[in-house]
Amino acid sequence: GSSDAGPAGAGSSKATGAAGSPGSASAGADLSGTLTVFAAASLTTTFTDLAKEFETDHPGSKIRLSFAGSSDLVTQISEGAPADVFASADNANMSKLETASLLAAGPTNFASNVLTIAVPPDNPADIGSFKDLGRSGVKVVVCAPQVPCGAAAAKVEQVTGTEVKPVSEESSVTDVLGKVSSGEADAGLVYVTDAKGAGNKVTAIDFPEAATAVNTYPIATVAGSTHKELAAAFIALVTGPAGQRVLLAAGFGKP
Amino acid sequence: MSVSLELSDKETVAVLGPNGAGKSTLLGLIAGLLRPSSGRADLDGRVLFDAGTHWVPAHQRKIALLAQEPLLFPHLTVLDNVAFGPRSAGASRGDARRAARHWLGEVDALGFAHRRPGQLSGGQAQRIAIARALAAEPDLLLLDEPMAALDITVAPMLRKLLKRVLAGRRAIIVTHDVVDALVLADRLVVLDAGRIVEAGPTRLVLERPQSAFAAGLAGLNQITGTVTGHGLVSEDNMSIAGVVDDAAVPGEPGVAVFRPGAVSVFPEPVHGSPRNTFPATITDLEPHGDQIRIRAGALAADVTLSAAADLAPAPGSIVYFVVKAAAVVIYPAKTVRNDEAGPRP
Amino acid sequence: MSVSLELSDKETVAVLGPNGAGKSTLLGLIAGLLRPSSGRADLDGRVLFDAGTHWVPAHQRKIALLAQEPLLFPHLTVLDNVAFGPRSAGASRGDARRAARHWLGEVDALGFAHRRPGQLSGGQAQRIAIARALAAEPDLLLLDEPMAALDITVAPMLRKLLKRVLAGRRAIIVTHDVVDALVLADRLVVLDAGRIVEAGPTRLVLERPQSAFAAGLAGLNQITGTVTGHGLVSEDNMSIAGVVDDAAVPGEPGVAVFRPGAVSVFPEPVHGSPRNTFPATITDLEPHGDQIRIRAGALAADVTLSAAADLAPAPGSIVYFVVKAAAVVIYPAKTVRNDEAGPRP
Amino acid sequence: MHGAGKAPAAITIPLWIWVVAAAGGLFILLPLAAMVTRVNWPQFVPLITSGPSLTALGLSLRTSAVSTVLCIVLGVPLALVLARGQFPGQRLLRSLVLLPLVLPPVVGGIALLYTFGRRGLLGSSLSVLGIQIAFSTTAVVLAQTFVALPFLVLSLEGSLRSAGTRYESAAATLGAGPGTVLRRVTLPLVLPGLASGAVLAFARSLGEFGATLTFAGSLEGVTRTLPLEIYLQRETDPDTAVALSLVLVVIAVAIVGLTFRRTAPKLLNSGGTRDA
Amino acid sequence: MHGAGKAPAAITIPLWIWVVAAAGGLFILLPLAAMVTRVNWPQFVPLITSGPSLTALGLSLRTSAVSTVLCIVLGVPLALVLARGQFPGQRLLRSLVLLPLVLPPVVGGIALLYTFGRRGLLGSSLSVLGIQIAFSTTAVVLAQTFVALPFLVLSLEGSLRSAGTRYESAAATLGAGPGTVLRRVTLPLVLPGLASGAVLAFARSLGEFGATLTFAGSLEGVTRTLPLEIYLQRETDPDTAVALSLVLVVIAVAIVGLTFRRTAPKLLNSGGTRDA
Ligand SMILES: Nc1ncnc2c1ncn2[C@@H]1O[C@H](COP(=O)(O)OP(=O)(O)OP(=O)(O)O)[C@@H](O)[C@H]1O
Ligand SMILES: Nc1ncnc2c1ncn2[C@@H]1O[C@H](COP(=O)(O)OP(=O)(O)OP(=O)(O)O)[C@@H](O)[C@H]1O
Ligand code: MOO
Ligand SMILES: [Mg+2]
Ligand SMILES: [Mg+2]
Repeated sequence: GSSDAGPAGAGSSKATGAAGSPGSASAGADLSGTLTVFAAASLTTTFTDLAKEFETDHPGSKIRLSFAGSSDLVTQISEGAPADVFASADNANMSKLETASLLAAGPTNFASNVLTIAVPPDNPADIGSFKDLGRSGVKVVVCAPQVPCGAAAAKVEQVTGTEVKPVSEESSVTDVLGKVSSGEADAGLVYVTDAKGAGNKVTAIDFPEAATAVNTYPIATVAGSTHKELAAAFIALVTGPAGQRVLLAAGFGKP
Repeated sequence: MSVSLELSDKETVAVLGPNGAGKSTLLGLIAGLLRPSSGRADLDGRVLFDAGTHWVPAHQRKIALLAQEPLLFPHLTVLDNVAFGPRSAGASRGDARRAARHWLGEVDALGFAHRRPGQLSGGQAQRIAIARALAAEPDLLLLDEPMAALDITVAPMLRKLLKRVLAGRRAIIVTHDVVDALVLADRLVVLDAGRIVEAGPTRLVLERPQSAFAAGLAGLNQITGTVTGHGLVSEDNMSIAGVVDDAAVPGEPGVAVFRPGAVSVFPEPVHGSPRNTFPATITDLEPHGDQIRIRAGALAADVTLSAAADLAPAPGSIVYFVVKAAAVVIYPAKTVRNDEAGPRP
Repeated sequence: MSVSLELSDKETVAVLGPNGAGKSTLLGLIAGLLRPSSGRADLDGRVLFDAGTHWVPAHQRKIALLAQEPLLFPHLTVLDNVAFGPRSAGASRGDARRAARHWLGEVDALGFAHRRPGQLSGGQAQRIAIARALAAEPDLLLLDEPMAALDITVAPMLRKLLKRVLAGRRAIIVTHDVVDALVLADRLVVLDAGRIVEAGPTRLVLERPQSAFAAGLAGLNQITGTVTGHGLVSEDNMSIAGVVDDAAVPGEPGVAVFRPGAVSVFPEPVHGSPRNTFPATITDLEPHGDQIRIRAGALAADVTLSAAADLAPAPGSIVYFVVKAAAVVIYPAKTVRNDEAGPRP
Repeated sequence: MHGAGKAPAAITIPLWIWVVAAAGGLFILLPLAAMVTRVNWPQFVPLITSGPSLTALGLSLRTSAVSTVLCIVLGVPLALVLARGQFPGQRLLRSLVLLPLVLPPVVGGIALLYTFGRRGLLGSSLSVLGIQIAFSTTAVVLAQTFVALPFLVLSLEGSLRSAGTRYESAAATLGAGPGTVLRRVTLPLVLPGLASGAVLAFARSLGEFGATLTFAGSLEGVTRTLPLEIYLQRETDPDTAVALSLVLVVIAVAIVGLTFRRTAPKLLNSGGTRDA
Repeated sequence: MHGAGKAPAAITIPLWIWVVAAAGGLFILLPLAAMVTRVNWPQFVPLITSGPSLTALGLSLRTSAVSTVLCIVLGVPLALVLARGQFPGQRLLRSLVLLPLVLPPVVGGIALLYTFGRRGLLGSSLSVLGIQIAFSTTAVVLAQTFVALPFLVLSLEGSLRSAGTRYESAAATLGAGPGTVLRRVTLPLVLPGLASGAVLAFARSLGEFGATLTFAGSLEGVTRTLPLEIYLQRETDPDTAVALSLVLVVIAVAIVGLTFRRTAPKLLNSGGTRDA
């Protein structure tokens, strides 16, 4: 739903637009300070880049990034972590905060991600399609159903009717990727962005059924943030053209 | 344990007794390292403890305890070890070191001032420990077998030192060595099973021991019985001729003592000038200085190595102990009172 | 260290010497617990070690070592401790226990068979340790001060036991006690600074000590000099009257010895029957058995406690040592050969 | 002076020491108490007896038992060599044995992966032999052994050193060969040290998380031990996670407490309890 | 017999013990070697000197130093009380102090969060005072202290027990009060044990990961210590992760090795090195 992005998106284009304009003096003064952004681990590279860009756009501002699994971040925010902005890898975790009234405003979806099959560069099990993951003797690693990437994998399995017998159900996509890039597993179900981020350590084999389990990334300002303006500006950057460009380059899809 | 002991100022009392008699326990109680379940103690009018109500911790008692091991603090130099007491009493570093130098001088150990305890021999360390205890200027000095862990070659030197520093000082010295008592103490207390069994001026106790234990300490053969005109009749009806003390009244209980060294041993009965001959069944042989002590029940005889080699004594064989009447001293038996441990009049 | 020592079958040799002489080191080398950098040893024709080339580990030597501490295995019963040797030699559990019972019987300790070592006194434990060593049926038994850690009250009993079990057995016993040597050994070796300084049949060495060290061991005053017709002239030109041995040739080097106990001490010069009077400056006082040993340089006199109390001897004061000519023995000096430690002919 | 009966007057500890010690004790106690307050008590029993919980608990107990055995098998010789041997590199070996104690377990897991993994140092040789370690329960055991080994080795080494070699020398002069000495003297003598070392190794194995996750993966009944289950449940079911954490704490306290009931901890205790 | 010179004939260790010990040593050594083979050596220096790496390393060193100090402050009294005191619950306290040693750090982190977090046991009181602990560098220090405290306490307790109380008694009879005894006798006597305890606490702090991630989060320069940086980089930049892991290993080996250079590890060594 890109329509969800409406109000925040509008705000953001104003802010980004203002950054270069001479009338930005007062806005710039407002936009100083340190913004703490809690982001899902899969956003490490993109958000690090975007934070730099933001700091350049808004001199006097500083972005502090904390990366961990989305649910870790939810726990931490619930326990009082000083987050201004939370970017989750799925809606489930974001809604935990929403139900707990820990969001300042409703979340905005800013990206999507789909699964891909990551295999070691030499593709030892000769994987070509999702069906191949069901072959016996193929060592497949997936995320546990409790975590977003695992939920997506289960959905794809259901749609394709392929029963995957994983050798391990990891609790984070990082661990899946680690098992594949180290050559331990023949294949793993990871997000496109993860495969891309791993560079030549893994080869991604996209499969059409991935579209049945699109994972959406929402972002929101956390209740109790003392830098709401700055938070809004950062969310605007992420959801705006500049952010989208960086995210797309990393393999994310449109929200 | 149950002990009642009073010390006058400047008096040194020796405490002797068998292993486990409670000597160390007594010192521990006085020093404040053990907590008694009952009883009381005071020092110059200060109550040290009064079971249940009063308890002065060790560091407030002004009672120093010197044990078998010198226990010099290994991380401090000799000088700082000796300065420890004055420092703890609040003296400045300089004053404390000055005092320490004085006391090191007293024990002829100024030369070691800057050594670490690890660089000292056992005897040297014990000398420093004495200086350290004295430097704390205690109202009472306790010594628990201060020479027991030392080599036979250094003990005499330390004994001399102690003789010097204990003169005119209030101290209690626990020892297993009667010579220590003789050389160092004014008064002697014999402890056994937590009780005082004999007490009195050192020489008197050692020369006229009343209890078998004290006789053993003094290294004397002792026979108790009834005084006769020219000797004593023992409880098992044996006659002993000896030098009868003037105070001994015939018919009254008396004690006869003689040195094992005064006893000659013969394989057969002999007849001659010595007046006392006791047939004896050897029960034990043990080394005794450079002689061999032949034990036959309660009596003992010391013979030289070569005499022993000739005699070839073996436990179980029967020999004859012969002692001249002139070597036997007979004196009256006194009833030992357990409280008789007051200061010398 | 450099020691050459031969033992005949069934011979017990006592090794004496000051602290650090190398006695324990010698036993360690023989037992295989220390590895020598040079030298060789063999036992009944078996080479034990030959530096660099041969090295038989301890467990293959059939040499048992009994030390000061009994070192009974705390997790095994007394019976299994004694059965340890036979078991290690390959005996079945039943046979080993039978052997253990036999040896426990030998040391009168069958009653303890099912106790743990923790439930034994020091003397009992050492008895079990002897049984354990014997049960291993060693070709050679080494004893390193087996009684040093024991109470004076249990040592004599253990000495009796050792006398029985060492009879007709090849053994080396290290001791600091001359009485052990006298009672237990056929031959005596005196070690000092890793070398043999004196060796020979036990009694001979103790009665006619050649070295000052052996004289000290035997507890004798020793003066060396030149034999004269009726005595000896010392190196510092003092005349000593004494009983001259037939073998002593006037004009040849000789040795005079007398017991400290034979010396009387007087505060002033005396004139009377005793023929030898030495003015002496007291250097030291030490306890000695139930007497006090007064040392004046190399000479010593033993006096009783009461004599000492009367004399009030103090280091530095001048006294007169008096000894009867009849108490002085004079015999020829021999050149001590360091290799003279062969078996008795 | 007159005294009867006695008790050692314990060395006086300054009052402020007690106060700070209490603060230190609270610092460890409070977090545990806090966890207890978060437990959903009405649901406690159902939570910890659910299928996955019991499976994970069973797996944890089994793998920890096996890795404790492995720690004993590898650790006893290591401790012997460190305590009794004299060889070049002894110090370095001791440092290395200490290493897993202070290495982040995730790094340990990576290192194990690089060794026993399919592409690892030994992995290819093992593959040829048909041995696949990764994703198997064996991998869990290896990870646990890696982190728990130092506890056993160093505990036992301490005991061996304090036991000294005198009993062993005595046994040798009685004719016992090295094997007999080891079996009948050395090991029985250090049994208490070995026992507490083994208990600590077991407890550490039970708690092992990072290395297992990295090296062995997480599959129910095969590699998902209790700590991994807790980590996973935290995502969706914090109540279960907290309940299981508490189970783990109770097991650890019980094991550690029971073993050290009678003595001070041998592992970290130099020189027994004889204080004069 | 004729002998000259001597050396103790070391207790013979059966051959198979050496073999198994070598296997045990390799079991720990190989994973480290494997990691070394994976290091991208040409890029090694740039990798470990990148901004985030240096920031993380600096943060790790600083927080570990502070938590070591905190361990000393809390641990010395705890050790004193455990070794010298006589009070009910002493055994329980010792079990509790051992607990963080065997607790999965993530569980420890949760427990800390439940205590010092905003909604935690103490958190609300602290909030009122304007103190926010969780997710600050303070939280990192607390997490490290929590896991490292047992190392210091138990090492020191062992030293205190083996030192005995005789010197302290001697000092007391010389007139030294409890404070003086502590300062001038007890602490100097156990200084070696305290030093090795502190080193191990420092090393353990340096390696702490799970509790930090859970309780302190992962903010660059604030809470992202070296192990967290490694964890984060593992995903996108394994080369950096491996290089940093190696740095951590080298620091740990260096610290542990340097401290225990002259003596056997005091922490786990009961009774000094006197073996007869
Ligand atoms: N550490 C201890 N624990 C329990 N009982 C002890 C302890 N030390 C001594 N005792 C007991 O207290 C009693 C008195 O012992 P104490 O040490 O005071 O005797 P002692 O006369 O000093 O003996 P020794 O001559 O051996 O030094 C003895 O019965 C002994 O068994
Ligand atoms: N553990 C040791 N380390 C180094 N040198 C030692 C050791 N033990 C003894 N020595 C040295 O070896 C020499 C011989 O010592 P050994 O123990 O054999 O003497 P000893 O005659 O048995 O003495 P003691 O009568 O004291 O038992 C001495 O010079 C001593 O200093
Ligand atoms: O919250 Mo994630 O990005 O699935 O680890
Ligand atoms: Mg005593
Ligand atoms: Mg010796």
